[in-house]
Amino acid sequence: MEQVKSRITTTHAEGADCQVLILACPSIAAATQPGQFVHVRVSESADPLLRRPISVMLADRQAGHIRLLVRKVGRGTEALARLPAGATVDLLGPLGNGFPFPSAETSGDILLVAGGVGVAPLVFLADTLQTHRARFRVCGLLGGASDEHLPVWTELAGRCEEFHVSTEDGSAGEQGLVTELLGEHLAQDGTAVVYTCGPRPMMAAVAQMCAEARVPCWASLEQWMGCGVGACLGCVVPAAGGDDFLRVCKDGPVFAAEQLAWEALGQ
Amino acid sequence: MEQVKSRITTTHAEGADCQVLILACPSIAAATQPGQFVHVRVSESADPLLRRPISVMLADRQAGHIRLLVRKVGRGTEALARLPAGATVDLLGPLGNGFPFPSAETSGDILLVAGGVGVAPLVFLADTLQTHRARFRVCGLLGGASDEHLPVWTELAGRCEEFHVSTEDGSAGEQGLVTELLGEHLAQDGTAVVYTCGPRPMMAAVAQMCAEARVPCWASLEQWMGCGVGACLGCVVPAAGGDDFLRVCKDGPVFAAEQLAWEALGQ
Amino acid sequence: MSATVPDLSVEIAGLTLRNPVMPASGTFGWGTEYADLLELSSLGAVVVKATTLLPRPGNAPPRIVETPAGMLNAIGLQNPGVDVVVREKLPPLADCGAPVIVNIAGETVDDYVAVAKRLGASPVVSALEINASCPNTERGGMQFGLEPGPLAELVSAVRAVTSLPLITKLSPNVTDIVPLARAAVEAGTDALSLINTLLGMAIDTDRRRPKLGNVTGGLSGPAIRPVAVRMVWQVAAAGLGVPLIGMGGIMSANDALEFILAGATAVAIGTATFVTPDTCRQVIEGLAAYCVRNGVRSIREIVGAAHRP
Amino acid sequence: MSATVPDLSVEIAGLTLRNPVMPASGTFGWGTEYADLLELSSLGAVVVKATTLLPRPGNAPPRIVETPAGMLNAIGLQNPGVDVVVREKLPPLADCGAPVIVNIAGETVDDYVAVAKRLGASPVVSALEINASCPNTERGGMQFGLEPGPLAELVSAVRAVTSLPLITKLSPNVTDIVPLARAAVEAGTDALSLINTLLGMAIDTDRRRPKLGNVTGGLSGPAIRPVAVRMVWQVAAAGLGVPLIGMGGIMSANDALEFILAGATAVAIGTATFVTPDTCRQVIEGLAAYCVRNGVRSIREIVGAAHRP
Ligand SMILES: Cc1cc2nc3c(=O)[nH]c(=O)nc-3n(C[C@H](O)[C@H](O)[C@H](O)COP(=O)(O)OP(=O)(O)OC[C@H]3O[C@@H](n4cnc5c(N)ncnc54)[C@H](O)[C@@H]3O)c2cc1C
Ligand SMILES: Cc1cc2nc3c(=O)[nH]c(=O)nc-3n(C[C@H](O)[C@H](O)[C@H](O)COP(=O)(O)OP(=O)(O)OC[C@H]3O[C@@H](n4cnc5c(N)ncnc54)[C@H](O)[C@@H]3O)c2cc1C
Ligand SMILES: Cc1cc2nc3c(=O)[nH]c(=O)nc-3n(C[C@H](O)[C@H](O)[C@H](O)COP(=O)(O)O)c2cc1C
Ligand SMILES: Cc1cc2nc3c(=O)[nH]c(=O)nc-3n(C[C@H](O)[C@H](O)[C@H](O)COP(=O)(O)O)c2cc1C
Ligand code: FES
Ligand code: FES
Repeated sequence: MEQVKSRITTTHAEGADCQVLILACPSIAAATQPGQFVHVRVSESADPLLRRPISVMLADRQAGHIRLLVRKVGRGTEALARLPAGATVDLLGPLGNGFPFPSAETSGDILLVAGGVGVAPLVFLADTLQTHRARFRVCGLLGGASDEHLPVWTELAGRCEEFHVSTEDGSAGEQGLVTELLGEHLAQDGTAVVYTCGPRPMMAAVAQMCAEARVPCWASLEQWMGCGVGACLGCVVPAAGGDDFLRVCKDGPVFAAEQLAWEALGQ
Repeated sequence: MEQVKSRITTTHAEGADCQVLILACPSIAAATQPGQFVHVRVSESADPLLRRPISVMLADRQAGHIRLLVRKVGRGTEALARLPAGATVDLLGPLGNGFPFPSAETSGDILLVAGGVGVAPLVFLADTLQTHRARFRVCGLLGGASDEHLPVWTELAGRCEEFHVSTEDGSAGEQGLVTELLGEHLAQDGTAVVYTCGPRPMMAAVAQMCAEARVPCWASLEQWMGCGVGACLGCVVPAAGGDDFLRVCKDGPVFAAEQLAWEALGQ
Repeated sequence: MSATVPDLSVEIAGLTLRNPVMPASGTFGWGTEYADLLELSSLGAVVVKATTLLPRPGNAPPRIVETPAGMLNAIGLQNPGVDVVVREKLPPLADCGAPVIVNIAGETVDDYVAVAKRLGASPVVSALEINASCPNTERGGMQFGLEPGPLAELVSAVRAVTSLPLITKLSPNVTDIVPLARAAVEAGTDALSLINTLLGMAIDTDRRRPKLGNVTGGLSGPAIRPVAVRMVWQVAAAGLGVPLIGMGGIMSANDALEFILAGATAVAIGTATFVTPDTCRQVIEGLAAYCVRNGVRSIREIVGAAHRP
Repeated sequence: MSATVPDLSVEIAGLTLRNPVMPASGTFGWGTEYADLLELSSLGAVVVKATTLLPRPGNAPPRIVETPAGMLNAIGLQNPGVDVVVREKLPPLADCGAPVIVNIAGETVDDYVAVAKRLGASPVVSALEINASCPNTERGGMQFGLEPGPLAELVSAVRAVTSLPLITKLSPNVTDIVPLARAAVEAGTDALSLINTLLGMAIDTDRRRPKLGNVTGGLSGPAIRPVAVRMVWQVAAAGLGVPLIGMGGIMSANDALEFILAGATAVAIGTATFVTPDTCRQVIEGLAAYCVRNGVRSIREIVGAAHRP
């Protein structure tokens, strides 16, 4: 983990409400694993005060770059998205545990189930799985409200053997929720493991479907963060069974679905 | 008084630590008198929170522009100076009373005594005096720490019949304080009125020299401001004789020297 | 969805306000300073500066310091005294189209009583707001706001001499605001304003002296909003049966809604006006838009709604 | 001017600290979380999280909300209990090169006493900080911090069972902090920490519910600095004869100097560490630079200097 000032080499709008930033930060690019995130300072003022966690979407170790996909939902993400190429961003990272890789013996399909901007860490995972590929196929399922809400879908599609899209309004792919695509896939046998990232209700549904199908499921969670490094205990989510809590920033953001008390997670 | 969003048409660095901004704001340009100021929002965040008062250095009514001279002394002025051409600035103005013009019968010398960035409102005054000229001469005296601290001096020089500069290190003009130039000038007869703007100790000295020479003196004061419109009573300075206070934003910023309790003004 | 115009009107202390938004005392001068930028008749009420019996020059400058997301002020109740206020400051508001609330302060109970009597004789005044909470003068009212006993005594005394609607403005600089609120209600206040400023200070590290001429000052602005919302919540939860006017760091309609949902029937805008002079207007429009968006027909429906599970 | 290295060392509660800068309890985990980014041996002290007798799971999320220039937290004293703390959390700090201060909390005086006894047996612990001020649990200590009587009782009881240097951390949520400070001093505390967080809340206007799982939380960060500086000033002015550790919104050396000039012998950095993990280091360097620039040979010379006219 390091704190570095990193230069934006390029930035471009993506879909209805996202921005892709490429940042020069060789040390973080070299160290980051899929599913890890950076904690980003979005202003030099005391307002907004706290850093914002953003997943690394891709790390190019040769070029010393990382790529972030930022959805503009509030002041912090809007400020980030507005920064011009050449601007400097203060990053803390890489943070979090990242996705565990499938073991060498895994065979069958590896399913990546993404909702909206949740696609970001799964692009990185798919990219890494490409190089580690053994006896499994990588299959991507991506859902969004409309074709305008499927940011960087080609980045995921290009790294999967199989790829399906669903939109709620039917403007791209199947009309419906991504969980319906997942249902179809689980109905056939052969799913080895599911990795998911997206809105909580979507991930809760994915977790439940995987539990029913007895397929291991890894979910990448979000929670509002203070420190990002495990020190403040601010970012917890309820653990399954009992009244303990897990830190999203340090114990996660990736959890085995059965670690979490999904019913208590709320929105 | 209006609140307007105004576009920066040009911005350039000036001297060691200043920036000149030209802002498109026809209504304010049309209404502003020399010595008045605009109250400028320097960020959209809650930190820094308050507007910053900045004198209008020139108003071009034809072009619908005003010109500001900003000295970078803290976060607000630095943020203003960093804004690129094309950016929008939220202005409230024109505010304050402005300099009273010399009466039509005035004859003799009108002295403008400026220290550093205090030159700004005097440039505007000199500009207006040019058009109102009757039987008086306009004479500018400008002091600064060094030749790097005489922002926009040519703007003042070009609008005066006589112009002298002093610097503390002697790098331009006479070596010494601008009050020494003033002393020489007052020693000759013929000074009708003095207008001054600059650091408080300088203005206090100017006020005292004018009192001794029985020359009317108008000083433009600074004070930290809340509202800028006379509502909060936050920007007061002690009035002469008694324990009353005057609002810099509304009763000033220009005061007759004898209105103020100079000894109580502090730095 | 029908585009019915939502009803923003509320009742405070027997006054019907067109909408629940008013300026906070001391930040809006005598009501006329902002008239160029804000239509007074569009406001729920106009609230003017603290008025004392005798003229007060106020504190030595500097009186204002900016702090993170806030400001400290130590004006010291500068005002020309109630006689001049009644003669010169209030008449221009006679036809302003909104109820006029005058904030009153003093050093002794008798001071407050005398000011309240004099103001009661002015036809311009719609209500009085007892400032029991000014932190910026040695004896400017805050001492009354810190203990239930003295507060009750003050409120009763003023209550006895005025038939005007009476609002009591509480200090946040207390361990528990509820007993103070209760004391004021039992003594006859018709409404409560909360909060006044938090006592704070700042030091100039170059001069090694306090930045304010008065050493300490009152902290206002967005920085204090979480404390203000909490106090409104606590007093609302106590169910004292009088309406609350919430204030402290409101910059936007969303901020105002936090107070309303916490239990405030109306809100006041202070420091924000310095930053954006038409904040009151923006808040009024934003409240209307919220109601339309959420199918709320009257803003009164959602007062205290965050207490309901 | 000679470039003598200024002496930043101070004494707190009998401990000599290399410099007056330490993290604030609860913002620095168990001391190791930030070790990648900050050399622990460069700190004046390491201050770890509140420790209670039994393990505590803490409050339901969300536990954190950002506010203007600040944040609310309602962690709820989550910690594994003193046994695990002594066995697992403290040993890694044995050779960290700085004194280790453990913050203690509880529901009853007996809880605090038991925790203090257990910690007294750990060779790693240099001092105890009594948290009499946590606003985030129903019975997490703040009730002790609001009245002089209960606070004195708590401090005396802990004093009786430990020979470790004892620091008492006060709540700012009181009408007058001085009687509380005095009560703690008379009961035997060696130093005072001020301030803990201000009680606040925030409401989600879409869901119409409090944003925090715990409803209210503690406000920290730059927003509260003026209140914190004022309280340090007031306690210093009371001349109680014990050193003060000032905290609340310190982001820079200049902020730290406000506290030192107001009368704090040392300072603690909380929320700022989340924003800039090496804030402690930056503050230490900035204090040294200030001393050099102003010909201050020892930082102790300027403790409380703003009180001198
Ligand atoms: C591990 C991790 C990885 C992430 N990766 C990405 C990514 O790759 N791309 C991406 O775009 N986003 C990502 N996010 C989400 C991102 O961090 C947030 O969208 C961002 O912090 C929002 O900041 P903002 O200032 O734009 O919004 P804000 O203005 O802070 O908030 C937006 C909305 O959230 C609400 N909110 C604020 N605080 C809370 C709270 N405590 N509880 C409930 N609601 C609250 C606000 O009221 C508001 O409605 C990730 C989050 C985590 C934890
Ligand atoms: C009528 C008027 C006209 C002006 N015209 C101009 C102009 O034309 N050009 C120009 O450059 N400037 C002008 N100024 C000054 C300008 O407003 C200030 O320099 C500016 O507000 C500083 O803001 P900042 O954020 O850059 O500095 P800040 O960071 O706010 O402050 C800079 C310094 O001042 C100190 N300070 C802050 N508050 C106080 C206080 N209450 N008391 C004492 N010290 C304090 C700070 O500690 C810091 O050291 C004018 C001021 C007035 C009142
Ligand atoms: C400059 C200034 C002057 C004030 N004067 C008064 C006053 O005269 N009487 C009063 O009751 N409150 C006074 N207040 C407090 C405000 O009315 C309000 O309670 C407080 O500022 C919190 O609201 P805000 O954060 O929106 O400013 C004053 C506040 C400021 C900033
Ligand atoms: C997330 C968080 C957790 C905290 N936990 C504790 C704690 O366990 N014990 C304690 O005495 N203070 C605790 N505090 C209070 C801080 O130690 C400090 O007093 C306060 O945050 C003010 O300082 P700051 O503004 O620099 O953060 C906590 C503060 C925060 C933000
Ligand atoms: S954000 Fe601090 S522990 Fe996770
Ligand atoms: S700044 Fe408000 S009265 Fe002058």
